Amino acid sequence: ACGANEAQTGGEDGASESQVIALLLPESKTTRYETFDRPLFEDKVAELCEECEVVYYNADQDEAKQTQQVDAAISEGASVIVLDPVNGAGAGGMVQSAQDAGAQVIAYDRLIKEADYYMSFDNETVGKMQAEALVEAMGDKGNILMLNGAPSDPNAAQFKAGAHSVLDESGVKILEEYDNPDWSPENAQSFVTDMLSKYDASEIQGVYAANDGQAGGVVAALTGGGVAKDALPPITGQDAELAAIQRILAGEQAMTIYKPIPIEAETAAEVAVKLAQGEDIGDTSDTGIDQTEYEGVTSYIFTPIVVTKDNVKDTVIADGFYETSDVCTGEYAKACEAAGIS
Amino acid sequence: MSTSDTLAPAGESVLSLAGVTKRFGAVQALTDVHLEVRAGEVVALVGDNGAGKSTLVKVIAGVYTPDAGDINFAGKKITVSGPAEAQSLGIATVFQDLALCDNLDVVANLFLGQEKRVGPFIDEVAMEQESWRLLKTLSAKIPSVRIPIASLSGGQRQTVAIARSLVGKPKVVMLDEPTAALGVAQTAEVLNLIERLRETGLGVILISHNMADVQAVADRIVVLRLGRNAAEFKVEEASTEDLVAAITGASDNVVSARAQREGGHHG
Amino acid sequence: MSTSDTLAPAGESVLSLAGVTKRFGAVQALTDVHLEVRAGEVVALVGDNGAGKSTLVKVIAGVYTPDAGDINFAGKKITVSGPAEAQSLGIATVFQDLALCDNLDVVANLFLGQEKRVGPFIDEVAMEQESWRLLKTLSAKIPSVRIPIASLSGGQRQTVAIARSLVGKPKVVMLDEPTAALGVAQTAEVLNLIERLRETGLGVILISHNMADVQAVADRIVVLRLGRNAAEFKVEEASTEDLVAAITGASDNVVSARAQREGGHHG
Amino acid sequence: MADDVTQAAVAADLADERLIRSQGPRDMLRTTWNRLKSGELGSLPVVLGLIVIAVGFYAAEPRFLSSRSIVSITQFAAPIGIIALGIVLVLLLGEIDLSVGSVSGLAAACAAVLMVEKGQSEVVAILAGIMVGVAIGAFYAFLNTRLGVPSFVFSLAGLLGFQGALLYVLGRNGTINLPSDSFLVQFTRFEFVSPVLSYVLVLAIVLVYAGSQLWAIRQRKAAGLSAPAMGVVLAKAGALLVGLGAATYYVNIDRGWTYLWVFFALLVVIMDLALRRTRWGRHVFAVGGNEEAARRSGIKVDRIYVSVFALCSTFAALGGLLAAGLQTSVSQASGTTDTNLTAIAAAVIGGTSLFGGRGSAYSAMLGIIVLQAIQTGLNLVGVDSSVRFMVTGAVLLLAVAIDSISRRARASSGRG
Amino acid sequence: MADDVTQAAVAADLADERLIRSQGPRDMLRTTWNRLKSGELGSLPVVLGLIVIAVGFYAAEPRFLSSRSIVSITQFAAPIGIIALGIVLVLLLGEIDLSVGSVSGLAAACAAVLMVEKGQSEVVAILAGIMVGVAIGAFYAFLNTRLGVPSFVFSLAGLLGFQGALLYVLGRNGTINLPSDSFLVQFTRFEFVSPVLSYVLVLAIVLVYAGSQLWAIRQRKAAGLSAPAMGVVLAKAGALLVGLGAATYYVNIDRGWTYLWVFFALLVVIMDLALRRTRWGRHVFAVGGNEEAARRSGIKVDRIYVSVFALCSTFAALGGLLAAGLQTSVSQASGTTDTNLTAIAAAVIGGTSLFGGRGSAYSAMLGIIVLQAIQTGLNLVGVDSSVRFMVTGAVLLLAVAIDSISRRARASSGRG
Ligand SMILES: Nc1ncnc2c1ncn2[C@@H]1O[C@H](COP(=O)(O)OP(=O)(O)OP(=O)(O)O)[C@@H](O)[C@H]1O
Ligand SMILES: Nc1ncnc2c1ncn2[C@@H]1O[C@H](COP(=O)(O)OP(=O)(O)OP(=O)(O)O)[C@@H](O)[C@H]1O
Ligand SMILES: [Mg+2]
Ligand SMILES: [Mg+2]
Repeated sequence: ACGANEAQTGGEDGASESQVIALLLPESKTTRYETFDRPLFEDKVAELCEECEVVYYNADQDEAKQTQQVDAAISEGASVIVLDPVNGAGAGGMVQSAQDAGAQVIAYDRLIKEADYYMSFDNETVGKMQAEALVEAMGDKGNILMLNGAPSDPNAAQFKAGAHSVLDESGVKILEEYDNPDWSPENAQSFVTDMLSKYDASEIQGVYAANDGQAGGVVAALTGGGVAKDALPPITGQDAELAAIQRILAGEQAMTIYKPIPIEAETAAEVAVKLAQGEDIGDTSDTGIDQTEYEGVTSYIFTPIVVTKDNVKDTVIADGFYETSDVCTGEYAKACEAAGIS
Repeated sequence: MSTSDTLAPAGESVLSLAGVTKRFGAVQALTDVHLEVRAGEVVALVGDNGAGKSTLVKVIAGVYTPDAGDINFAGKKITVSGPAEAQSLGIATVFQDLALCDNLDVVANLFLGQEKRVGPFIDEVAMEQESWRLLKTLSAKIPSVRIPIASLSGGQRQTVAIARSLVGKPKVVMLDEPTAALGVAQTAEVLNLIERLRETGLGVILISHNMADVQAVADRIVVLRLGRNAAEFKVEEASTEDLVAAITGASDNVVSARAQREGGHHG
Repeated sequence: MSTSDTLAPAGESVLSLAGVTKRFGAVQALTDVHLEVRAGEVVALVGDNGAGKSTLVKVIAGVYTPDAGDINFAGKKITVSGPAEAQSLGIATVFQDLALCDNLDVVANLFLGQEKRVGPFIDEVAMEQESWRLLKTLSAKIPSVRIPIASLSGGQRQTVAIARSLVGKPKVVMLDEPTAALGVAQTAEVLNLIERLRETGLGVILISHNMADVQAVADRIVVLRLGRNAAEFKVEEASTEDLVAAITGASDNVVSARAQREGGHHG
Repeated sequence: MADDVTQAAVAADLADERLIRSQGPRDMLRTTWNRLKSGELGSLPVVLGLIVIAVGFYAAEPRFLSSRSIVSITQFAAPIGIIALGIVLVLLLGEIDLSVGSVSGLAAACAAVLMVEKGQSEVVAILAGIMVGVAIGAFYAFLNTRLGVPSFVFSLAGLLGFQGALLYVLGRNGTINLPSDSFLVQFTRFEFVSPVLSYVLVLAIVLVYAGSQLWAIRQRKAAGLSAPAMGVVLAKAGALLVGLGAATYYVNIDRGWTYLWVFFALLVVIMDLALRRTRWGRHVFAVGGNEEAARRSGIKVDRIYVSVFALCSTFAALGGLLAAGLQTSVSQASGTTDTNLTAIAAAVIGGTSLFGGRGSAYSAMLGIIVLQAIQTGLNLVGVDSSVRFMVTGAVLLLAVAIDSISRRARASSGRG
Repeated sequence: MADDVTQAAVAADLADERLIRSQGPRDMLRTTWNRLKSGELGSLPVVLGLIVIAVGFYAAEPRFLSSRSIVSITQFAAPIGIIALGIVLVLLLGEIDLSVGSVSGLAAACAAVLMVEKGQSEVVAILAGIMVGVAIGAFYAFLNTRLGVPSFVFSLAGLLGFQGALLYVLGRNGTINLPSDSFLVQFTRFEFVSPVLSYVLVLAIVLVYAGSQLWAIRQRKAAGLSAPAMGVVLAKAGALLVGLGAATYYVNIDRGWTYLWVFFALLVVIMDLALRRTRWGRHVFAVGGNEEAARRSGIKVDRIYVSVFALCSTFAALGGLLAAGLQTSVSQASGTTDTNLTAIAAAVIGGTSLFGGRGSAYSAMLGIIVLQAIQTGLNLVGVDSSVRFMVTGAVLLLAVAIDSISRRARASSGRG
């Protein structure tokens, strides 16, 4: 195995300057990670540091796999590990392995209390913003169905907690609550369809759906249950999926949560490069985010944006998150026009 | 037809059945069957295909539970709840459908359920040695005892099944068509074996379609027809023609017709 | 030992093998075997257990590919790549290990691969009717043809397997111990059947351990021993003692010993 | 012989004197009871399990048995039911296909991309989706018959590989919404059989059933074989008429039968006919029961494998397309989650053996109804997710345990 | 007779003249080659597949074969390997257990709650976790042997039910972190065999192997049976010494063998001995090969089922505890994701048949190493998820296809 063990004794080909930064993302079922986070992060690192190498891993929503990937990153000689944990609460062990091997850990997008740095849109805040938007759209009264994420996904619990903190205080009544076993649109659809056997469609004045996938299932169920497309109750979402943006334009979904990923990815890249090169990271990042303290971790907290029909143009389109041509296909062309997108 | 009481030779009754009945779905396989075997006696059970012989054997061996009827073993009424119990009573059986484990080798099959051990482990060497000895007494032509049973010829498999019944210390041995697939030499060995078993005082139930073999070794011949007792003979009293007539239920049957034709042909 | 040329009766050679060799792992099952069958001839293949008879049959039937050797069928050299091809050539086989589908009923097994049809559908009624006819010619004692094969007795299964070979129009029929599990009446029917097959000009290969049956229907007897041709007899020339000696490879064997003892005993 | 005289009067297949004859309704009932006890009544016990489930959920939430709820159970059961139909086929051969979920997702994704992003017509897109299934099945068959790779392994590889292909095909945008006026969406979601047509259909089914039975009786009598009594056949047809009619009346209170369900039912009936009444089907059972015996009978075993694997993947693709229509979109999660397990479980719960040679097309339908009913019931009752998982497991066990215990009751060599 | 003279000189098991004898190394090689061709060499082809995988990934990324990477492959393979060991047992009976993932998660959760929230000692917690496995296995055995529920069904119910129980046990807090000084965490993550001890172990293993072989030779000779030549045994022992020694040297470049892996290897060896050399193991194979024959041989079949299901669930629980230690936490997702499929796949890829009666304890080890190597390799190469899934599928297929093709080559009745 000639060459196999070289990484452990230093860099490659004698270029001892080379720095390895590891990026570990949690899953591939949601588009954002491989479509946005990874390329944005890699591009930014390349821009800031020529001799830096990014190694990338995706854990496919499997904690055990991620544990092992941290180990692999260490064997690749990573000095900074940017870790978006499958389960932030249980990621302490991974952080410790990394720190024992002399690497610094940036908790990316999801909090790890043991990490050196943390940067994210806060999950509970996301849940709150969804709930607030829903309550507002319903005029603080009426009945809703609540569809949460997978009970086996710890992040889902945080969204759920955030949303409850608002909903429970409001005038909105939760008719039924459902923890979707795997976030899947199918389950969301069959749940809501079954609810339509239990309640009349008119009794449902709003739906909290934790993410856009489920929102799609909810829309399909309601329209399949005889609710006209223009009479749909407000439905929430999260992730700003393309399909959700289209639904928002068409008036089928009330809102989604857009996390401007560029700022998050680029801040992470900046901090990672500085750490790798042993530079000082300062109080404010070059991307303009102030350092704060969150749960005892040095943090950069970004504000998520609520996307509704009114601000699609100024958010996802303006940021180049989606091209107009992606959004305004076929039957959505008219809606685009109405929203002033062309 | 005469009752078994008048026919039975000397020796204790080790096994006796009365009124045994068994049905499978819409088929009445056994109706009110009785049978008795004494120590040191070879009882041949004959009958046409589907007469119920194997079913009877399986009832005795605990494979099937009879729908009705009594089984007495060594004078006591028993209910055989499973093959393990029949074996522990001392009933060894060679089934017609052999019942060997195709994935195991010859040695493992021979000693299945009665493995020799040293400490917690199986004593392979002792078992292999004993296997060769057992197979040799039956003139088995098996090239290796370390190949899976699946790759043996029909007769080789049957020899293994017969050898199995000699492992352990049975009181009654039931052989369901043991010589069907055997070569001439092996058949002769099995007939010798049956005679040896009788001499050591065991009760033997032999099922066979070969009247010559039956007449050669049996003491008493019980005929089943369509699931019922049809006749019973002492071997000295039974001619081949009588037996065939009792089995087929008619004295002018295809067998006698053939015999006549052959006789005319060759004779 | 004499070559087949001098022995063969009149009739075209339908099947001839030369130099057939087959090994399984460390066991040499067949070594340089030759065999010839002519139209209207019954060739008996005899030999001890494990002599290689069934292996030879399976080679001809396309189940095994021989390691060496030629097979000629109706004068042409052929390579049988699988059982389907052997069947389409006109070779029908009753295997010793029967090869029936336990989950299918009697009718389905009888016509497997040769189902009668009306339009796209199987003609169950015609097949059932024909089944009863076939089974009756063999004196089968099968209560219902609509039960799965698994619940038949050994002899009933064998009867079904034999009846199968009569479906279709074969040129050569190979019967591997067809009467092993059969009752006396059914055995007689099968021997009659073999004679009928010969009369219609088919070549028949019969494997059996029953010398009386062999001598009753065969024209020629080929003896295999330990995977090699050991001897060949015209049936008129062969005494039972000669046959047994050729099979076991010794004239003072357990069979003759038993015969002597019996003779002494009874006679 | 005396026997011959009676034999002439008795049908050929009832001549054996060991047969316990059943004449008259009393005997019929007894025979049926005996068959039930001996585990020969196939799916009846699972139906009993289903009834227990229905009663239980009805007690907890009466709307479980509402017309609307039953319509949506059937509607949502259909796409995975179609996938389960393919699974039944591979299980009959004693093989397995773990990749039906991924294949269904991939087929739907291909169709959606062609239709929405590449601007192809819907017909082309649907055909392409189905062709994906056919091609995958053919590839599987090649791996199995030529290279001898076990089906567990290649379908496991397919499960992963085609999930990757799904992600690749969907590309960076992820979810694709199907146009709401597309045929797939309309057919799966909004097409209901009109009341009049539905009653006509019921009548037609009953007539075809009765007709074919009566024809069979005539044939059998003509061939000198026993035949069921005319009265029995008519009674069965009557029961069918009442059963189907009542169900139709009940679902017509809501929107009526969906065409999606009718399509699924039609596929089940066709596959049932193909399996029980054609040569191909007979050979599938033969290969599944004893492959070597089938080969020696001259059956081209490889062809059976090819056809079965191809059909299974094709059904998977078809099910995936319909699921996408029902959901109006295709996403990275399409077909990946529980689809495999649900489809296999449906086939097994319906009574198809994992070991080959035993099962029926109806098992796919029965099994998926059981699973869908449990899910709907739990949705309506509305419990915590931990309780939901536990209850799903318990109810599933209950549904099948009734079946098992009834089979168990047969006095035989034990586990048989 | 002439035969008898020679027979006295030849061992009893080599007397048959049809046996092709192999004496001398030349014959040995030829015999080995023949056995390889006829598919009798068990796991060798999968090992070849593993080598192909290793070479491939090494070419793409040399660090794949680095000492560190190999240490972590073995470390992470161990917990699921232990679960796969239980799966091997149920597969040997021709049964299946789909619930090992849920059981492993539940056991870990119970232990974690007892330890962290209820303040019990670690020993109590671990024992309780293992008891959860034992209890579940006993319950399964009851369902199977008394009620006759098929294992596919009850383990599917268990898959769902015990996942619910996991959620219930963890309660609303979800993730529980294990104390980093706990034995489980320390043992699974930080305990490495010291270099000296590791060489001592290697030597001990080789000596035990050679000793037992030589003893067997003596026994066989004494019994008049053939025995392998002394030289061959010594050569094999030498090869073992060199192989193990070299591997040990190589992993010692990094941290050395983990105790976790050594523990797994020990379990595999114990199970292998239990399966091949004890009565119980013989009976497991017998029941898996032909249950009816086993029953008729007087084997208490039910007891075999009870022991196997109990062992399988116990191994699952044990694997779950170790996985939790390695991960330092238990969460709602513990054991839920791919655990079941990975464990079953490992057993099957390693060469254990899904249909019972064929397999070995080593297949769990071999299979999990193949799977873990593929995963690590792809981690190191670092590609998009879509590519990663596709490559995983392809590599898996490749690894097993080599095996299949080699078996295929045996000239026999076709698919045999
Ligand atoms: N498990 C079963 N299920 C249904 N029917 C069965 C079963 N076992 C046997 N039978 C039926 O019972 C009858 C008697 O079968 P049995 O095997 O006892 O016959 P046998 O006398 O041994 O015949 P043979 O001489 O052919 O071996 C047959 O008609 C057979 O079809
Ligand atoms: N598939 C196989 N694998 C390995 N060995 C085999 C296989 N088939 C047959 N053999 C061996 O080949 C030899 C010949 O077997 P074959 O079945 O041809 O014997 P046979 O003459 O038919 O014997 P019988 O009279 O007992 O039926 C036997 O020693 C057997 O062990
Ligand atoms: Mg019998
Ligand atoms: Mg043979």
